[in-house]
Order: sequence, then C-alpha cells, then structure tokens
Amino acid sequence: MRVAKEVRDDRTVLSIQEDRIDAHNSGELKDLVLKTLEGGAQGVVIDLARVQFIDSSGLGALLSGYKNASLRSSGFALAGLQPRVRSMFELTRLHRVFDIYPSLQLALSA
Amino acid sequence: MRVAKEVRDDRTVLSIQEDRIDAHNSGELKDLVLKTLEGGAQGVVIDLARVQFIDSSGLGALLSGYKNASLRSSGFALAGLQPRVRSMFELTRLHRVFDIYPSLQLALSA
Amino acid sequence: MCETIVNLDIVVPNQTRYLRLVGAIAEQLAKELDVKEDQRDTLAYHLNLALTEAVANAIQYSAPTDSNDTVRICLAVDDGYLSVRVFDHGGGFDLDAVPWTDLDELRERGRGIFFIRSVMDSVQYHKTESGNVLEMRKKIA
Amino acid sequence: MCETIVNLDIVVPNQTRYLRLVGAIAEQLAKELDVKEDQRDTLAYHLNLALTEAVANAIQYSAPTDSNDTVRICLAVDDGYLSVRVFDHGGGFDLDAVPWTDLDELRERGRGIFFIRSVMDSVQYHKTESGNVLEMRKKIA
Ligand SMILES: Nc1ncnc2c1ncn2[C@@H]1O[C@H](COP(=O)(O)OP(=O)(O)O)[C@@H](O)[C@H]1O
Ligand SMILES: Nc1ncnc2c1ncn2[C@@H]1O[C@H](COP(=O)(O)OP(=O)(O)O)[C@@H](O)[C@H]1O
Repeated sequence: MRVAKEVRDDRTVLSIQEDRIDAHNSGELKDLVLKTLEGGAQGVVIDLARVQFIDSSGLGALLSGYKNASLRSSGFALAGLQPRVRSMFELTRLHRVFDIYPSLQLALSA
Repeated sequence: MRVAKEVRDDRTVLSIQEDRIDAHNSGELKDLVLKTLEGGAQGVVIDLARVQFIDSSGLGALLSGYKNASLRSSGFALAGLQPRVRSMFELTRLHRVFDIYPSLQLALSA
Repeated sequence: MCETIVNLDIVVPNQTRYLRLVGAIAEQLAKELDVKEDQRDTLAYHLNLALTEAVANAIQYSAPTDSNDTVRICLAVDDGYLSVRVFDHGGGFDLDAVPWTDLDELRERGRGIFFIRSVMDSVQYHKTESGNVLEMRKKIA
Repeated sequence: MCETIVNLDIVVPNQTRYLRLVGAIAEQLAKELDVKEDQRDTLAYHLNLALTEAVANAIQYSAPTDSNDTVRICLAVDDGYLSVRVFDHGGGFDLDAVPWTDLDELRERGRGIFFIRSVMDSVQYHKTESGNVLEMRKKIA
C-alpha cells in the first residue's frame, strides 16, 4: 500500500495514495497505523482524499487505529472522505465514532 | 449519439458529446455530417475533444464526411484529438488526409 | 423476454489482489444497465461493494489447501434482475445464523455480510456437494 | 505455472450497444496484468480496440436470423499470454485471404482486421461445426 507519511507539528499525517482500501491492503494499513502509534505519535490523521472505495476490512483497519489511539490517549482523525467512502461510515454509523474532517487542512487546524 | 451543433460565422461545429465512437453510433455520426453538408454548410468542424475512443467504423464515418465535403468543395476539419484517437489516425495514416487542429479554437481561426 | 441478457463468468485466483478487477468489472456492467442515470453510479458502487465482500469471504474461508485454487463469480442480468453468484470450496456456513451486525459494538470485523444485506435485495447461501454458492439478487428495472 | 490465471467468459446480445461494455471489461483486465506501468494504458487501449473490432464483426456478419442471438467472448491470461476468443455463428470467412489494408485507398471500411493485426501478436480464425472463432493472442510478460 502506498502511503505518504509526514509529521506536521505534533501530528503524523498518513495520506493514502491508493484509490481502494480492501482486504488486499487493509492489513498493511492497520499495521502501519499501529506502528505509527507505537512510534510515539501524539496524534494521527489519516488523509482519505484519494480513496474512492473502502470495504468492511478497511473500516476495520481504521477502527483498530481508533481503538489503539484511545488506549494511548493519542488523537486519531480522518480527513477528506469522498462521498462513497463517507456513505460507508454512515451505513455503519461509524461517522459518530470517528473524528472526521472535510479536509486535511481542517483536521490539522482543529 | 449526443452531438452539440453550433454555427460559428460560416462554419458548422459538431461537438461530439460521447466518449466513444464505435459501430454503435458511427452510422448516426455519418448521417449527421451528410445532413449538415446537404443543409448547405460551407464548412464543417468536428470537435473530438471529448472522444477517448474511436474504432474503424468511426474513422469510416469521418472519411465519408471528408469525401462528401470535398465533392461539394466545402471545408471539413477535425479538432481536439485526444492521444488515443490521434494514434488511430496515425496508424492508418489518415492524419495526412484530414485537416487536423489541436483545438476547436485553432480550427475556427484557421 | 425471460432470456438472460448479459452473462459474465469470471474465474480469478483466490488472491485478494483480484478483488479490484472483479469489483471494476461489476461496475462496468452496472453502467450498461437500463437504470436511471442518477441511480447508476450508486448501483455500480453497491455491486462493487457486495462483490468485494463476497469474494473476500470466499477467499478467506476457503480451505487452506486451496492455495492454487480459484474463485468463480457469475454475474447475470435477466428479466429485470441482476444476480450475482460467488462460489467457494470451504466448509461453508449458515448465512441465516449470521445476525445483523450490532453497530454499537466497535468490532473490527463482521460487517461484510451486513454490507451485502444492506445493498442487495436478497442473499442466499447454499452448500452443495460440488461447492458452496452465495447468491445475491438486485432488482434493476 | 501453465495454469490459467484469469478467465473471463462474457456473453452479451449481438447488439452493438454492448461493444462499450466488452471493451471496458478488457481494459480493466489489462490494468490488472503484470505489465510495466507505462505500457499498461496502451495495452488496455489496444485490447479494447481489438475486441471492439472483433465483436462488431461477429455481430455484423452473423446470420440475420440470429437477431435473438448472443456473442460470446473469452479472455484468458496464462503463461505470459493474453488470449482473446470471439465466437460467431455466421458463414465465416477466410482470414488469410483478407489482405493488409491499402492505406492509400480512402475506403470507408476495411480497417477492422487491420487494427486487430496491428495491435495483437497473432490472429487466427477457425470455422467449426459448432460455430466460428476468431482467436487473438498477445504476449504480456
Ligand atoms: N464463504 C464463507 N464461508 C464460510 N464462512 C463464511 C463465508 N462468508 C462468511 N462466512 C462467515 O460469516 C461471518 C460473517 O462474515 P462477514 O460479515 O463478512 O464478517 P468477517 O468476514 O469480517 O468476519 C464470518 O465471520 C464467517 O464466519
Ligand atoms: N466474423 C466474421 N464473419 C464473416 N466475415 C468476416 C468476419 N470478420 C471479418 N469478416 C470479413 O473480413 C472483411 C474485413 O473485415 P474488417 O477489416 O473488419 O472490415 P469491415 O468489417 O469494415 O469490412 C469483412 O469485410 C468481412 O468480409
């Protein structure tokens, strides 16, 4: 999975460079988020602006990150959800669970 | 086939609104060009900017227009060929036959 | 008029890298169906999603010895319905015993069948001697 | 390693409106193949073109009584080759007797086989009792 990693102030931004998150790459995403949190990141922002498709395993990987961040009292936010991706969060009501921002910029200035 | 027809000065511009010209719609294109020439158009410009795919029947429809226009001493030009479409003209050497302009604007100012 | 209009039979290795291809083919099919323009994109997405989930399960729950095995998917359009069948050669399961996902539980798994049920009109699973098949249907006209 | 990796079997009505779907599926397949990134788009386009021409011919030259008939297309990837077969139920023809198109002649027709020959590595046509098949192959690895 191609992901651009960047540290901005106190937060680590993971920008997904794939148009699809599914069972083929969600395991990798999960591992990457966990490693980032283990590495001591105080906050993680996942930029999903390029992602046009996410399946249940992709939501699972993000939930894993969310739960792990909560345990460590780190921040965990999602940014740039495309309409199709957003609809998956609504269908599963996970939009009420995650910290979601329209864009990376808004996530970083929050 | 969706085509926008517009008269600009002494020329009729036919802008193809489809991303594909193939055996399904090339007959219609051929008829439309012939009708336009029969209607007395002094020059016809086909704007192909939106077309991403053309097959042999599509080239045939354009050749029909070219030949009919020549018989009537009308102008006949093509504009806005995308790379894939352009490559079809090169493969068949028809780029040496047709009057081809990079854009509609350049075709009209020629 | 009960004829099958379009029939796609897809066989890919049981590897997740082919999920994208299967989903993309389903989207292309949806785009050619006689549905209202504003519903076409949603239908395409839903088909992509349902197939991705079903094929991922067929891969994941197939027998581990089947590492050289393939997954077969059939898409058929007929009589106003789109039917999708995904075959697997694993131990099978009782679909009716899979409850609707409790959305308040933040489990990492268990939303695949939920998505399939949400976006398709009907889902059935049959165990047969020659293999198992998950069959999903959706009205399109 | 001589196994078929991907196999797509497509059946559509013999109507030109389905050319787009068949071409789009071929493009999706090409995009999943192990070819260099810069060649992938060209390969996808060439496959779309060859299939569009072959299926258009299968539709056009099929028996006129076959108006309820279908066209079958098989795409298979194996052993570094992509093979495409298009079946028709018309009178058939002698492919080897079709000359390379004289590009200086400005005829409106007769560039379909020319395109197929230009973009594929090999083309063959077989008449059999159960139908005819145009088989095209392309090396992909
Ligand atoms: N093809 C299958 N073969 C066997 N079991 C399956 C199959 N598909 C689904 N299941 C069972 O149904 C359960 C629910 O599936 P799903 O909602 O996709 O969630 P997940 O796969 O994430 O657990 C799975 O945990 C599995 O036990
Ligand atoms: N499937 C087919 N069945 C019968 N004849 C065919 C078939 N495909 C091609 N042909 C013959 O080969 C000729 C050349 O085909 P092609 O290059 O596609 O040009 P076109 O179809 O425009 O004439 C056709 O005119 C036709 O006589």
